[in-house]
Amino acid sequence: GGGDEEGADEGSGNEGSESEQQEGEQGASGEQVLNLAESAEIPTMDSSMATDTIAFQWLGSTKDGLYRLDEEAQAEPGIAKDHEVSEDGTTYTFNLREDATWSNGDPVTANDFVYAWQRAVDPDQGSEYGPYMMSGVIQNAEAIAAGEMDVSELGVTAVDDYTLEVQLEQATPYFESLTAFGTFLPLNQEFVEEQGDSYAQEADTLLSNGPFKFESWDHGEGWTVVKNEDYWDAENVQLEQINVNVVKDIATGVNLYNSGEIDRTALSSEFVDEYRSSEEFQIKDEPTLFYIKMNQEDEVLSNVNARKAIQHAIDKQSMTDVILNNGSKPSTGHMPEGFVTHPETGEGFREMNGDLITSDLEKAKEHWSTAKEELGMEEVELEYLGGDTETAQKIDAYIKDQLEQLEGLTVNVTSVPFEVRLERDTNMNYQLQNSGWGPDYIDPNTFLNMWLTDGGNNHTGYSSEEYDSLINEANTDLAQEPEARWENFLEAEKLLMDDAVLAPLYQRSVAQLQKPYVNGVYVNPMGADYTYKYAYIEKE
Amino acid sequence: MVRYISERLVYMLITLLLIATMTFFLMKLLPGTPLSAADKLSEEQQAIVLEKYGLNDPLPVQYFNYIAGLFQGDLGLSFQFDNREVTTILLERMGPSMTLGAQSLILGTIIGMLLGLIAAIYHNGVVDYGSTLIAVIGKSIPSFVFAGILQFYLGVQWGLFPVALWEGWEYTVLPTIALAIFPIAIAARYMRTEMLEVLGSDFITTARAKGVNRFGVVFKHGLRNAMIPLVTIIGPLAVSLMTGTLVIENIFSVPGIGEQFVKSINTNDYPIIMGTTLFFSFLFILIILIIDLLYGLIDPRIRLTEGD
Amino acid sequence: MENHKPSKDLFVPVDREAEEQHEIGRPSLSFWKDSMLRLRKNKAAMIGLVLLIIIAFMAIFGPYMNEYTANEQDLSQAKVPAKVEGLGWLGLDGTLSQIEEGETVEAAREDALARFSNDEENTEINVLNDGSDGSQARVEAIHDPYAAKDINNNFWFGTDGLGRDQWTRVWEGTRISLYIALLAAAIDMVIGVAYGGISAYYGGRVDNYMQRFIEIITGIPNLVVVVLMILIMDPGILSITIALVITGWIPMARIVRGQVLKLKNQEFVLASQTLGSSDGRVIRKHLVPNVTGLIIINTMFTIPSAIFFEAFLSFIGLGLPTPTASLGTLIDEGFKSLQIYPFILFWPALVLSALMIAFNVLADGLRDAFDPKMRE
Amino acid sequence: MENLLEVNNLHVSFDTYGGEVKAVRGVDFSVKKGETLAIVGESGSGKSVTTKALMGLIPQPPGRIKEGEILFEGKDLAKMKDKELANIRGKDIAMIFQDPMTSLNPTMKVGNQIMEGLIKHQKKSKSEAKERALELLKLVGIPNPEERIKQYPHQFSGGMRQRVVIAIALACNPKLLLADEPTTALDVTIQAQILEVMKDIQKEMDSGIVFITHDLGVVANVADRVAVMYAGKIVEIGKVDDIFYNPKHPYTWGLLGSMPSLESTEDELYAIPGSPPDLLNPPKGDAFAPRSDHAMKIDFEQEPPMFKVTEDHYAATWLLHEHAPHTEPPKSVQARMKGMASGSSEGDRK
Amino acid sequence: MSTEKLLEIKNLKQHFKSGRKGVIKAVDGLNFDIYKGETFGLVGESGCGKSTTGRTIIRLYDATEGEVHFNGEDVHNVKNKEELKRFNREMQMIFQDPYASLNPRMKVEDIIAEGIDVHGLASNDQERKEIVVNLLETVGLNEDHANRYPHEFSGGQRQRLGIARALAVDPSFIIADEPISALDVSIQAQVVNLLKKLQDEKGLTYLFIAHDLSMVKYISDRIGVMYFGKMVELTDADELYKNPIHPYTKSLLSAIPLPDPNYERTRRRFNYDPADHDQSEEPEFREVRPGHWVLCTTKEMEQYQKDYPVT
Ligand SMILES: Nc1ncnc2c1ncn2[C@@H]1O[C@H](COP(=O)(O)OP(=O)(O)OP(=O)(O)O)[C@@H](O)[C@H]1O
Ligand SMILES: Nc1ncnc2c1ncn2[C@@H]1O[C@H](COP(=O)(O)OP(=O)(O)OP(=O)(O)O)[C@@H](O)[C@H]1O
Ligand SMILES: [Mg+2]
Ligand SMILES: [Mg+2]
Repeated sequence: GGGDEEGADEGSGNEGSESEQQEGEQGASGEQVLNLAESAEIPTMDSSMATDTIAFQWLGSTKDGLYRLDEEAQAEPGIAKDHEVSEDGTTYTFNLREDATWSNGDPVTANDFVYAWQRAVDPDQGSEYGPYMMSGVIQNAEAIAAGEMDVSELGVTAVDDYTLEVQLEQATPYFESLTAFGTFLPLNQEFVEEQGDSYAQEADTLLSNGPFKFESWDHGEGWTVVKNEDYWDAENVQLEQINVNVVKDIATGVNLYNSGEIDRTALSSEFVDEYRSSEEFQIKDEPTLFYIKMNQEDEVLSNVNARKAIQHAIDKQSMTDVILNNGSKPSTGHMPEGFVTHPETGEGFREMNGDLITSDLEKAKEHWSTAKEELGMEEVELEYLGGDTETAQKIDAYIKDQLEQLEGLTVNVTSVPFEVRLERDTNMNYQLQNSGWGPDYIDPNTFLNMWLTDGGNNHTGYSSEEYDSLINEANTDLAQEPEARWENFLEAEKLLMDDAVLAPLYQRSVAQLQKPYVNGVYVNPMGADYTYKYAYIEKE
Repeated sequence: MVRYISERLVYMLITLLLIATMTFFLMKLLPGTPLSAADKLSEEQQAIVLEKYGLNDPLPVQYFNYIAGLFQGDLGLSFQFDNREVTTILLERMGPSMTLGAQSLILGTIIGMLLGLIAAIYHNGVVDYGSTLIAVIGKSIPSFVFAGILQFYLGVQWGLFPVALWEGWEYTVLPTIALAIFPIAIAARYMRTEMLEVLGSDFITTARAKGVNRFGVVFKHGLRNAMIPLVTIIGPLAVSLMTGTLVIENIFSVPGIGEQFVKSINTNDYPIIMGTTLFFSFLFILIILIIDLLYGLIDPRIRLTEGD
Repeated sequence: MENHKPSKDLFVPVDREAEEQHEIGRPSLSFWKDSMLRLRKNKAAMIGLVLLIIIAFMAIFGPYMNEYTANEQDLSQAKVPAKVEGLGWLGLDGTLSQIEEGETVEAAREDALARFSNDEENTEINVLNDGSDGSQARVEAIHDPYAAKDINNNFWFGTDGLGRDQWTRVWEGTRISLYIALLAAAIDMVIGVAYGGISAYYGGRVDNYMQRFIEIITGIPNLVVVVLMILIMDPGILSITIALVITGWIPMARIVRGQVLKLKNQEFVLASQTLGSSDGRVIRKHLVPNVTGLIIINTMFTIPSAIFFEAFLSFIGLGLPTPTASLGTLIDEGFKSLQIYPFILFWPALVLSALMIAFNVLADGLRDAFDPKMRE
Repeated sequence: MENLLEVNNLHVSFDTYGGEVKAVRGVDFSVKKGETLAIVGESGSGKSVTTKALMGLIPQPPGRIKEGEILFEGKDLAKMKDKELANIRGKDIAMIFQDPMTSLNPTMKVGNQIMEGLIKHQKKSKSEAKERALELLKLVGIPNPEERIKQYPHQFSGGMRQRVVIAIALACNPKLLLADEPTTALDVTIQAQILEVMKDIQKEMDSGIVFITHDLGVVANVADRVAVMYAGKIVEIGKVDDIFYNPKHPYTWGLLGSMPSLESTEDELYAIPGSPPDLLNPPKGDAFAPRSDHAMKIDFEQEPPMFKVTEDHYAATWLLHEHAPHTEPPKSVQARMKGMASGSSEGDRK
Repeated sequence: MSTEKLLEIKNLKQHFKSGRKGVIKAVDGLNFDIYKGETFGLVGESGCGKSTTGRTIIRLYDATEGEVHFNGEDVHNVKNKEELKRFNREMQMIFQDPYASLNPRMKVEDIIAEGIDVHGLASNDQERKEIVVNLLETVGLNEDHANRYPHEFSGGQRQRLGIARALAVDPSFIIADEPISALDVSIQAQVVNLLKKLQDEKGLTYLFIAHDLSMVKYISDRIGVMYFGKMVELTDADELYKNPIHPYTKSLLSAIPLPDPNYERTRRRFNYDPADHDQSEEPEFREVRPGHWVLCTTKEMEQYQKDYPVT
């Protein structure tokens, strides 16, 4: 996940079925066939190039990395049996299993990882996630990505076929969970190079080493994966086949679900009303946060009271209950609920830090009048940059209305496509901005490090020495001391809220319908949304 | 004839080139980057990635490269679908759109023409008002509303046809009907007006004076003449049906080109936007050419080799 | 042969007055009056006109007819259907109903209740078929969201997902849609008439180049042009209007050109030229008045297409930015809940359809009225 | 000889926005085999409507035959259904229209247009019909019929098109030919050719012809008898010589007087003043009275009956009434009557 | 009729482009003069270039080649706007189609006053109205008609309006392009009489274009016969009818039906075949007899002179 866009929720997980024929053969007889729908075509099956959830979903279903995430989002062995970490936490040595093979029969070796990771940071490859995920983590990744060093200098070496050694820039406590991420999946060098430009373009130009393998891929229409019999853990895979169709419209998804063509579909808030009391209704929580970014280089928003007013002015409960109506929760800080827990006590981050920002119109108004005084303004006009999706527009209309409860404030909403918003964000060409973020690995750092003075995603003009030192300390000196590190993060979040860098809105959930006979699907907080490896169908 | 067509083709090429140029520069005005994870990357990193796509070159160089590519039939590589050739994507997506477009065009014009014919024959009668009403309604109700209703009733409630998806001929039924409404309305209107006009013309009186009966008058003498103006609007209609179907494509989950186009716009996938634009334009010009040739078939007065 | 015996004194010659010979019996009618007379006799067109006037009136005054404003939200009043005092019999009683079938009455009742969040208090259950005849049991649940949400006032068109008054929003949306459409049509008209007129009047090479230009422009499908324009400009009423105009003027230019080409060789134009009239005079006095009818007709057809196109743009997410209401954005919003809260879609769709029908029949009527060929 | 066609008291009206247009208001005439009856009269006087009514080709609505019978070989066409009429049209009665440019279907090959009637009425096979079509084209003087039969109307010149129209009309050897201004749109030279073709054919087939025109020269050329129409009525009818050399109705005088003869002197032409009456509200009495130099009081009160001049010469004008003052035709007409009746003045022309 | 030349036309050519390469030689080298106060008739079959000749003279078209001298000045060389306007006042045109020649959206008053407006001939509305009423009366209509629209008039009345419009600028020369062809026989005489009356009263000169030869003969002093863009014969009206020389003229005359049954019964028609001409040289327009011009070769001229009937 990452820069998230509200509205991506519209249907990320609609499901569809394969042709009638197959249904006759398998679906109806209660065989292990899962029919799903996705809201968009798979953009790429090249793990170096993948950037979005759908790609990571199906990379994750067809490939095993060093580790994968288990039901509790903890790393479980994939290609790696186990690993050792050096004293200083900068050298990881992974022991790979020897029974893993590619679907063409080649063994999966340490070199496959070396090749894949090097490829991901190779500027000639043009990967976006490679440099992002590896820079500052794996040794020399940053320099290589910038074209200043040869790829062979990357801190990853195949000691032998089944031993992989990774050299980190510094101790990275969450590195283990990173290895489950799509960008770190292995690539069969020989095959990839043989396919050249057509690698991963079609079902037959890609290889699988995971629970499923591609059987067919009709671009734009859908694809089918079937159980990979050569998978090292094939005995634990029960599903025979997953049919996926591209379904863009929520109503269509619901109609398909009701006519039995797909086994799961996402619901928009309108449909939730209709299906809320259904047994098939479920809410999938996600650790994705939405919040308002405030540009501190702006005259008005440089005033901390103005920002605080905005933080408190919005009735978030009504927003999640009525507009989103999909189980999303108001967020009160900058760490999702149920995402990370204290390394010792297991207590949740959110619970420990409590509700930092609550809806409180009175407080907001107080801050606002102070702000107006300080600024010497009576009338304030702010531009609010929002997304152009249906949900985003509704939310934005609501927020406009809510913020305008602050006397003298006029909010003008500009709805722009995601790409445009990103560009204006980068150029800090905005005043208020509706933004979202999902984790890239399971560690508080993924939410907090972006507000560093030079954080790649800060773009708010926020710069606090105190904050910077808290985060930097956590990632260097305290990297090996989980508890102290945890404290730093708690501190940092409070500071972030106190400095009113952003106004939290909500933590997203997805409402969906899922047929009762679908079992064993794990929901992941990062990377692939679902794990189907252990899924099975159980019809009466 | 051959000369005429080849002249037209040359002209078409020039037009396409101009269109390519225009869209190319328009594209450069679009805000945003084509990168899908731009928020993750520092500016330097973005620059490196853009380098790979040649987007850091000076504009004239980019333009020259693009046009040069065009002449080799190379529309470039897509950004959102890494490494996939625009040409391949267009070819894949064209199929369903064309199928739906063609089906609905044929269905729509035939039904519409029949409606219009009946209305013209029973001028000012109940049938006339009825068919005019259908035509007006067809023009007035947004196709997506109609599509939603079709899907819900014919698909979900009564189970007559597949609700959505694209897996066989029966899957084309609902979207085709939804799309056909507009051509039905248009064709019916045109047919009625033209037929009435033709029926009032002298040669129809001549035919009747020969003893040709009503049926013969309408079908043997009237139809072909009344169709001439209809042919003119079929061109743009065909193009809009084959390209502008994205709403229907979305609702029925059809992997078509219209939907792809809007997606590309949302992701700043320049090569696909340009490729699609060019392709649409090509289609448009080609259809116009075909229509002009058709004209010659329907109306013998138009000789393509004569005059200009 | 008849056998008349008329009296003899009738056989005296009468003097004719020279004047009499050139008398015209019927009252003088200008072209416009004549056309308007014809239009008035066209029932469908008159209905269209009345409908249009009503809609226009409502677009102007509708939003002020109740105390709500278009953007005022109250989430606690969201998604209630229309309720009008005294019009309950029309279905405007502010209730929702759901019919469910089930194996038993109880099962059906449960399903039906579930639809309304099991709010038994405000839901009335009618058993339509208790299933005793062996068929499925059918139960109708009638839910009163006004009671459930403790709303005391009435919303004439109900409320939307943010609890905004649909009545106000629909008429405001109508106003904006009409505004966009009229503006686009007006600009189309100005550009189209000027372009087509100049192209045809000056003819020759000028015409040739201008026509080639049109061909190229039309070569790009207008969806593409419009979408690109909207992306390049900031979204808003003006940019949508401009986007509509970018290709919208072409049909007008074509029509005017065709007409002017025909007219400029008409003898009355030649006559004016032989009298030494300047080009300007010829255009003003002879060409423009004679294409006016066509221009009006074409404009009448442009307006509904523009309204439609705006709706379409909203539907594909390129419409007006939130929270501005236009018929397009309202329909787009409503469409999402078509299956659950059809009333949110119903009102804007109804107004849009009525508007489209009104414009179309009126335009048809005008065409018949102006077209001398249709004169009977 | 027996009448091929007899029209009695024919009334045709059109219902328009403005009211009822009484286009034909009681017309009687007859046509015999081999005879040509010319109908003249000014524009709008109801000539075309009369002929269309004969064929049942009045557009309905707005038109309708209000009254009267049309006896063709004894059968009343006015009472026939469209289906029955369709069997007579083109077979027994054929029609030639005014405008050769518009009366052929532009999208149908000329040959097919000729063959259509043959296949329908004479149940000919395609090849037989084609034979006959070729014959017909030759008959009307179109060179190269084998080529021409495959062409479309736009490939023909105006004169040739009119010949095709005639060929279509003649295809089934009709007993009665209705020609509605068949040469008005043509050049004099071509007109002359067409008239010759028509006369030749009439001689051959012995058909009756109703020939509508407002060109008195053409009338003089083709007609055996002439009917003069004014405002929906026949105001004078008689043998061609009667009409030209002994006209009785002031309208006929006006018509004749307004044509300069090649000899005519410098004096003014006789012009009928004013303009035709509005058929929406036809005037009371004699419709021509308001424009007549010889109008009498009675003309404005009572409609004149048909007065008999000779056995086959009738005129509807009160001037023929015994009480009427003696009235001479205008000078220019008299001169013409005299000059022409003698037949001498043209002697020296080549 | 004087012998003063009002109009001299020298080698007038008007070619139209047709399609990419085709050229229609609508008028192809005309030479003739029109004298002050006369009526010059121009006849010929449809499409032979009569209207084009008229329109080129009045500068509706720019001549491809040749000169048109009006009162000694070359009309087609005037570039100055004021000069042009002067010509526009001197030379006027009456059109063929009474329905197409009046702007249906204008009131009669404005139609007739157009020339007055363009040339600023009236100082105020009152005067303008007076002139219009005067003109209406001149053409036999009355004041009431001024506020009506053209569609309320019959063909003959419309043609009168057209004449009134032309008269408004007080021209000395009027080109009448088939002014009566579209009219009813009974109305034709009205218009012809009116034209003659105006000529007498105002000393107008007419170029009268028609294909109805009997009318042309009646109204014209001299007549030119055109065939395919060329003048084939030109002479006095009577002379032309009595002694037509060019075979095309003969054929044309022989084809005219006359309203005289006796004559019609005996009339014989001649066919004209251009191929019968002497092909040995380019024909030229020659004066076969004094005042009688024919397009012929030298050989033909001799022949024509020999055949000319001695009177
Ligand atoms: N379809 C119609 N609707 C209304 N009025 C009609 C219709 N057809 C003919 N008329 C009227 O009937 C009258 C007679 O028309 P008709 O065509 O018979 O005249 P005509 O003598 O043939 O004239 P022309 O010489 O111009 O052909 C006219 O006043 C005309 O306006
Ligand atoms: N503006 C034009 N462009 C091209 N060709 C033209 C134009 N005007 C006239 N012609 C052609 O020039 C030729 C002469 O036309 P013109 O109108 O002068 O003939 P006309 O003798 O007046 O015929 P009619 O008796 O039918 O009025 C015709 O072949 C015509 O098609
Ligand atoms: Mg007629
Ligand atoms: Mg002409």
